[in-house]
Amino acid sequence: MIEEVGTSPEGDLIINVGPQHPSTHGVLHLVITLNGETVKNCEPHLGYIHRSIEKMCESLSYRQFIYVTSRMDYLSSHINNQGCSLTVEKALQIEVPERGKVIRVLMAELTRMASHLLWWGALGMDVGAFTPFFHAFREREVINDIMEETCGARLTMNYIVPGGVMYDIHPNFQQKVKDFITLFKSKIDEYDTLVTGNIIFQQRMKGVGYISGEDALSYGCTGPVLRASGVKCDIRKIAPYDGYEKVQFEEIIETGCDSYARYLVRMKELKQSLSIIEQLLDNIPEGEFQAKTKAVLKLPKGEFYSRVETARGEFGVYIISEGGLTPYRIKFRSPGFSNLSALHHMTKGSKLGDLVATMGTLDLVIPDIDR
Amino acid sequence: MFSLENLTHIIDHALNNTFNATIAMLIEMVIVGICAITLFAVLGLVLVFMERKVSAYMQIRLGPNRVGYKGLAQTAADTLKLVIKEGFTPDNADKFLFNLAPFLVMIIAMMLLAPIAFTKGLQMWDLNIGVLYLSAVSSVSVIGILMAGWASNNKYSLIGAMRSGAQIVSYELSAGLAVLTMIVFTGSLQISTIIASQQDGWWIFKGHIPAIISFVIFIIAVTAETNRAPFDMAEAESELTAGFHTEYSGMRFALFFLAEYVNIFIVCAIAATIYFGGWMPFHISHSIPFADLFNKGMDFIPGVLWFTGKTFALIFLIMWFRWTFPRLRIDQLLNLEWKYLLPIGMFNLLLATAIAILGWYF
Amino acid sequence: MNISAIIFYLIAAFILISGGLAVTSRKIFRAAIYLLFSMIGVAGLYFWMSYEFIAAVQIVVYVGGIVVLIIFSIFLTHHVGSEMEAPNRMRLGFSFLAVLFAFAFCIVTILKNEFVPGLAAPVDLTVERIGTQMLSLTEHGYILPFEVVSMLLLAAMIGCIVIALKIPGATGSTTQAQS
Amino acid sequence: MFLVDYIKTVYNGVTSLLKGMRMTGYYFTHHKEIITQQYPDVKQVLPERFRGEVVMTHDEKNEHRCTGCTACELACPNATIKIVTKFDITPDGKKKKALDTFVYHLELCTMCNLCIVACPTDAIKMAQSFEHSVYDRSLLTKVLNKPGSKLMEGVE
Repeated sequence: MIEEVGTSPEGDLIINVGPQHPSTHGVLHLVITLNGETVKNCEPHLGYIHRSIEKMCESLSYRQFIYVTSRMDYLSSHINNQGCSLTVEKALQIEVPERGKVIRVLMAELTRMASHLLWWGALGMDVGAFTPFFHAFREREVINDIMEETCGARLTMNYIVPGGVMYDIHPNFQQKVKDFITLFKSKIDEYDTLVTGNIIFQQRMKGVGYISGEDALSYGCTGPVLRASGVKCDIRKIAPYDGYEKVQFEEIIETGCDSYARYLVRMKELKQSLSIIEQLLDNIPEGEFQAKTKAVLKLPKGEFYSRVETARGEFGVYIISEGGLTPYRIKFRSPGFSNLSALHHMTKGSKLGDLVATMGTLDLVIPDIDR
Repeated sequence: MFSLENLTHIIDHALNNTFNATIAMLIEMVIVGICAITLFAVLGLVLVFMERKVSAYMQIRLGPNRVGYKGLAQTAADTLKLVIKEGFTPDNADKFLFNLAPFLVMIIAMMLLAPIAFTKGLQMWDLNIGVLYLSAVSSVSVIGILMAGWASNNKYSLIGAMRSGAQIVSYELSAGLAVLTMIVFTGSLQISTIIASQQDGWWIFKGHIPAIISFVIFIIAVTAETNRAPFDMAEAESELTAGFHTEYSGMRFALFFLAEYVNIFIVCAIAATIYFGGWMPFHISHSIPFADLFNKGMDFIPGVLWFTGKTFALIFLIMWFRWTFPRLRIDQLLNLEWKYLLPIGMFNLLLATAIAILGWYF
Repeated sequence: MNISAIIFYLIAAFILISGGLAVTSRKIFRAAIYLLFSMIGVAGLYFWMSYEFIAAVQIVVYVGGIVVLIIFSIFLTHHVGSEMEAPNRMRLGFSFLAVLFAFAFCIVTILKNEFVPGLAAPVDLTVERIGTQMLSLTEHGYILPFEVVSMLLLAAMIGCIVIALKIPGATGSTTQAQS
Repeated sequence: MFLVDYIKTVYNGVTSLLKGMRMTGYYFTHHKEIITQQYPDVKQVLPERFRGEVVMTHDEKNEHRCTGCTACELACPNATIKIVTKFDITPDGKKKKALDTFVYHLELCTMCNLCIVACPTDAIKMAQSFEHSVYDRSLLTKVLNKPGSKLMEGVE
């Protein structure tokens, strides 16, 4: 219907951005009202890749449903798995061995780095620079190779299981990560030369997609989006899990509230993740990597919730159990959905190019929004 | 110095002796037309391949290396694919204008090839207003884009066309001013005279400060005029999918694509002609000792090589821009023109005039 | 009839046909494009007569300037593909009369004028000569009209700036004030 | 001052752009940094943990280790594995459940590794093959136990 109307009653152009559009990073559909180049309204329409993952999980056992969550936010699949495993462990009161915890944190931080690198490249594409994408993939590929060697897959690893991790780390893991750290440190300045310092990029980012801290809170934004508006919200700090309380890292807070602040938060988080990895890499404790668990997991009757910090923000897993083999109901709180809901607030009155840039800094992963 | 003038004269005489004057002229026109079309196609193929290789190396990739020797036949294969692909016309499109637009763009690109001097004597049309002709005809190419954007009956195309209209019309001013600055030095609009005036050194060296400023402005303005990144607002792919040629496919898309590259070649050829002496070898002023010896030595390299070398170096520069910079926003783009390039260009024109009057150039 | 005349008539026919299409086309964007062709034809005529400078000016001003302006205003006011309504009879009749009158006027002027033959070679119109003539104070100099036209353009530019200027504090129609 | 600021903006902008160009220029001239993998020509060696498809290990006597316990079938979230069992007669005359066919639907498999973890006898493992494309979808349904294979001695 909208396609037929074409113009709003006020004579503004109504344009369907997506579901097939280069800058929506997937099958997101935005209906935008344009007055000249100015975006008057922007309305996201979801549902193009809804796979009813939550419903699917209700028919899967507590070991099985975890692998499905890798397919939600596929860029931080480890962290999703970690969130689910944490909930199951919380319900069954399983204590994960120290080695398992450290491996989990290492993997989660590597995933976060990979995710931020992909975001950085994709943001470059959004603002019209093609080269950063390949430069980001050069480093990301190294992370993926490390993942492949230890976990067996590059993107949807299903490595973290209730009780710990599926295997022990590969013997080469530590050396490879060390090589990666050296490589990354030599390349991170290039990112600043190529993109951050670039005057065109700064002009495209500064003052664009403004959202104040209160607004961001009221929209339920989390992660780098909220931190860029000056609100502390890192789950790794406020409710540490898997031993995050033992590592030294900074929670990055920026007060710019605009796209540039969000950009800076992620770029600084890359360095923080690197420092976490450096702290843990040589101190992986000996011992078991997985707690002894029963072959068949049965959660006690009740409601369980736990949350983790993914690369995009707070990811919550809420399980209602009736005591059976499968969960009665599962609800995922995905960061992308809430962050997307703030999009129309951020882009009202901005230019069409700003809409794309803002969407880029929100770091949307559509399967995460549209489960 | 080796010259192609004799060759063209021989052909001219032979034709005039065989046929009467009118038919000889018509035959010459046909020959020139065929040459222009061939040049158009060859330039398109070469430049597309060059772009792909340049982008690949800047993006730490290998680029096309499968079709033909080191991938040289890649663009030919792509063109073949585009030729045999179905040309698709959307519903409710203005079919006449939709089909006309790519040809208009192509014809204009070919017309612009006319006054380019490839080497001494190898020039299709050495008209006495050469530079003015170039800027006049290139101002028509915006119509092709507007036509394509309007006739597609697609809102992305329409926005793209609007953007490119605003952009090309504004940046034409700066490009024109930059050229004008150099015309103050050369004192002529004719391409051959402009080149001849650089016998004792290229204008970029002889004209020093104003010439360099004008060159920078010219390169920025023509990058915008040819719709290249970082000014590719008309086809900003992350915003408008493909802008004005969203609905084009097959051969008609290929024409837009080739015309874009030929336009790049033309603007770079103009820059090479005005600032770097076209086919003129690197000469130095006679006041410097051993200058004659040096100039003679430089003359051994044929003019075609000098011309293509300079032009392709400038094309490389424009490609370098594209694969390094992010895209500007439309209002920043217009700000850059009206707040920076145009005032600087005008000031520069005054400076150049003053220098020309005082004779402070070499 | 020699080949030169044939080419002349071809260009003239092109101008007339596209001009006729420009006024009869029901689609406004097409009308603008036909007008463009007509203008290009005129420029072609100048080129054929070896008055390159005037031809180039014709293209710069009429094709690159005025037609683009017309197309822009069409973009801002019309929808794609919509046709204009047919003009009413009354208006058609008056237009026809006006055209007839203008045509008769031209014909009479052309027939009355005694064309001086023998000016076969075109005048060598170099840019330098045009430039000096334009700004010379001598008998056939054009300095006065040139300056008057410049003043007119200056006034127009100031007017544009005043219209486009955002008055601080004034609300309402502040959009689209840039560019 | 206005003019100084203006010139400063222009200068800073231009230097930032030139820095970026220097970097891409560096990569343009240094071809050693190229990361392109020329896939069909140069095949990558995949790590042994890489999950390409599920295969069943057979030794040289054409014996496998699968008892047909269906633990993998139960562990699989997508019904990728279907095990058909039969009853063998043991030498002492008893009936014993054994594997008849191990059907594996590659087109349904998500390589989650849960079946491998679940297997009590290490009968199946992940192979490193990844070039699975075929012209017919039915070719993706595989039988993992080789024809005529039987259970290895001593595996319960």
